[in-house]
Amino acid sequence: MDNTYRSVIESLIFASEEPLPLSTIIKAIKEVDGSDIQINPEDVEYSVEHSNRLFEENDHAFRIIKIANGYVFATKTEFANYLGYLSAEKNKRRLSQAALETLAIIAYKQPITKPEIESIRGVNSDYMINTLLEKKLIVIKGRSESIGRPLLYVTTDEFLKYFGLNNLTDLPKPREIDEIMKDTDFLEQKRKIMLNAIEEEIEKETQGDDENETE
Amino acid sequence: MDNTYRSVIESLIFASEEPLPLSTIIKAIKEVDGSDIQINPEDVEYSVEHSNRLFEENDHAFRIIKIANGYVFATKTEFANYLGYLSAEKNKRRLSQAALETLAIIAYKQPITKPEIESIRGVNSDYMINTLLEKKLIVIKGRSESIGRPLLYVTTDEFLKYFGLNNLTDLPKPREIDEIMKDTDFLEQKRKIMLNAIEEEIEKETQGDDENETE
Amino acid sequence: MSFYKIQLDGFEGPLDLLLFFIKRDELDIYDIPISKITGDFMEYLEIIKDLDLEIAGEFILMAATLMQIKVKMLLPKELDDKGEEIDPRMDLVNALLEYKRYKEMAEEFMIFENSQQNKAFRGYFKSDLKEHKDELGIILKNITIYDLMLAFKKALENIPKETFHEVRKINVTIDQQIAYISSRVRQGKRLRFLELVTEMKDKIRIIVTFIAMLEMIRSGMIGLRETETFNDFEIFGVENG
Repeated sequence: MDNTYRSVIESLIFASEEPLPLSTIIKAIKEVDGSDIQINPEDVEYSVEHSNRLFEENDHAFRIIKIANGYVFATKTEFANYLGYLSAEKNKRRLSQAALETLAIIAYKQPITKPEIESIRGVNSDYMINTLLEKKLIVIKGRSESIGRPLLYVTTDEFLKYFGLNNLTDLPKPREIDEIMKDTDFLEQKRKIMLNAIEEEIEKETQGDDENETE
Repeated sequence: MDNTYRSVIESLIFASEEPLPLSTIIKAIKEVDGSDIQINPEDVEYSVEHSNRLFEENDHAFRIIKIANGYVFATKTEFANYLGYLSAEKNKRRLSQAALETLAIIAYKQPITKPEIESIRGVNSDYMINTLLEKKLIVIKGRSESIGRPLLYVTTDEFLKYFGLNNLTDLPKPREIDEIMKDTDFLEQKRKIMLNAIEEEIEKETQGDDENETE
Repeated sequence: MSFYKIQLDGFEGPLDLLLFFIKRDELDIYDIPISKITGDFMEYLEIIKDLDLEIAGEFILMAATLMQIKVKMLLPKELDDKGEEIDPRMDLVNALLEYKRYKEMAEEFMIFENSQQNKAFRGYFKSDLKEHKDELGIILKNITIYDLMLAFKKALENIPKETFHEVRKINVTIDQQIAYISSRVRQGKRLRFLELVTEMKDKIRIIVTFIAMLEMIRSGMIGLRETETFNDFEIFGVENG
């Protein structure tokens, strides 16, 4: 195998979203450069070793390793404590869809009680409300006058700050939501049909011209 | 700064899924080695340059590039056709002409309202705005003070990442109107240049194949 | 033929269509022959209007603008502060240039997009960072107002069916509006276009009425006369039309 494939193999392992099997590497290369390219498993193994030798010699932070399903790039373990700083950030999970939904209802319907939230969502929302309270995205503000005098929830300044809003009136209104999200796929399709018709017409016209010229 | 930090910096950038801001690199190092460690932005920049030089010298498949205000590892463009095999359909997703047009207006005029966008494009732009919001290339940021207080739109870091820009000042300058007036064929020329570039690339590829064979 | 195919690739809206005419006929953008371009434009409007009213609306608006400019070109020119004549085409020219400017930048963006899509980022990270599920570590990462809006919209859509959205269907057809205009014209009074449309509340009704009017002009049922007001014109019936 030509040595030029070393960097091709590196690029494939680097970009793959899954551990990359040796067989896939060979398939990818043959797909692009033709099936008569001479490249066998030993070539790939040798090439990976070569890359690793260069990484070692030049004190780079990573290696290619082979795990169960194939090759992956991995940072050397000696940097684990530096990477811990990144892990901490990464481990903070995204607000779940359920929490987001609860937050959205509170944002648009505030002040709102738990029974009201639950009547919209159709499910018990204790956990979600607690999560949002903990994250200081919502806060309790008094009690409703309705039976049982349930607690009222409103969003916080923290909430506004996160979404870059000056105040609650800056939130998009349901009317504006509908406007942006209306079934525009349909509209767009019609636009395309129309533009195609224009194109055809122009082509027809041009063809007409040509015919006239040859007459 | 001690040269040993070069591989630490590499490890941080290599392990980060998002472009890593210079400030986070310094924070992570000080977190582990103490805040009295002498390391400044120039040190990090120099270190990244040094790594890139080594990647170049040893024909590795990737470089550290600066986009969306951070550092990230990325493959060199020449491997695109091999990588296409790994994610065939992912590579083909491009923005439509209309989406690019709308995005360009938002990028240069931000913060901008929907009525302003529509007055420049001359067409309803709900669908395009929705598409761009969905792709997180733009985001709603407050409201304009003009009549009706329409929502304001701005571009995101995802936008920078999508186009490989480090920050908004990297955007090419739009031409002045009187300049456009002078050569109405500008667009045509642009298109030709682009087509030529693509053709050249194809030729290069074909030649590349030939060279490999003769080597 | 393929030449035109390329030209129209990614063609968008009435401004784009005008730019196309300007380019095709090598017109001077600062001295657009407004009669000719209006004629060309109206031809295409004919194709469009059968296809879709909502989209045609944008083109009709442009047609109205073009006709307005055409009329103004025939009248004594207005003067600006310095006493110089105002070219009625000026606003349109500026709009075209402004649009063209961003269309160019869209091309630049495409080049960036192209080169960026030829690069790949690292795909597999599980080999580096340990993941522990930390319930308290929830953050609002990468969540935008759009996601919030979407969540709210979905929540409302999924409410056990108690609320209803009122959907109002606007029943208006070109034929109806033709009949309506005919009846108004037959009443014999001077009928002005603005007067006709100001009583209409929905944009779509105005657009349909406008198309109906164009249709009637084409088939010779009515004619148009200029009025003292620049933006308006008078509709009159044509005998035996």
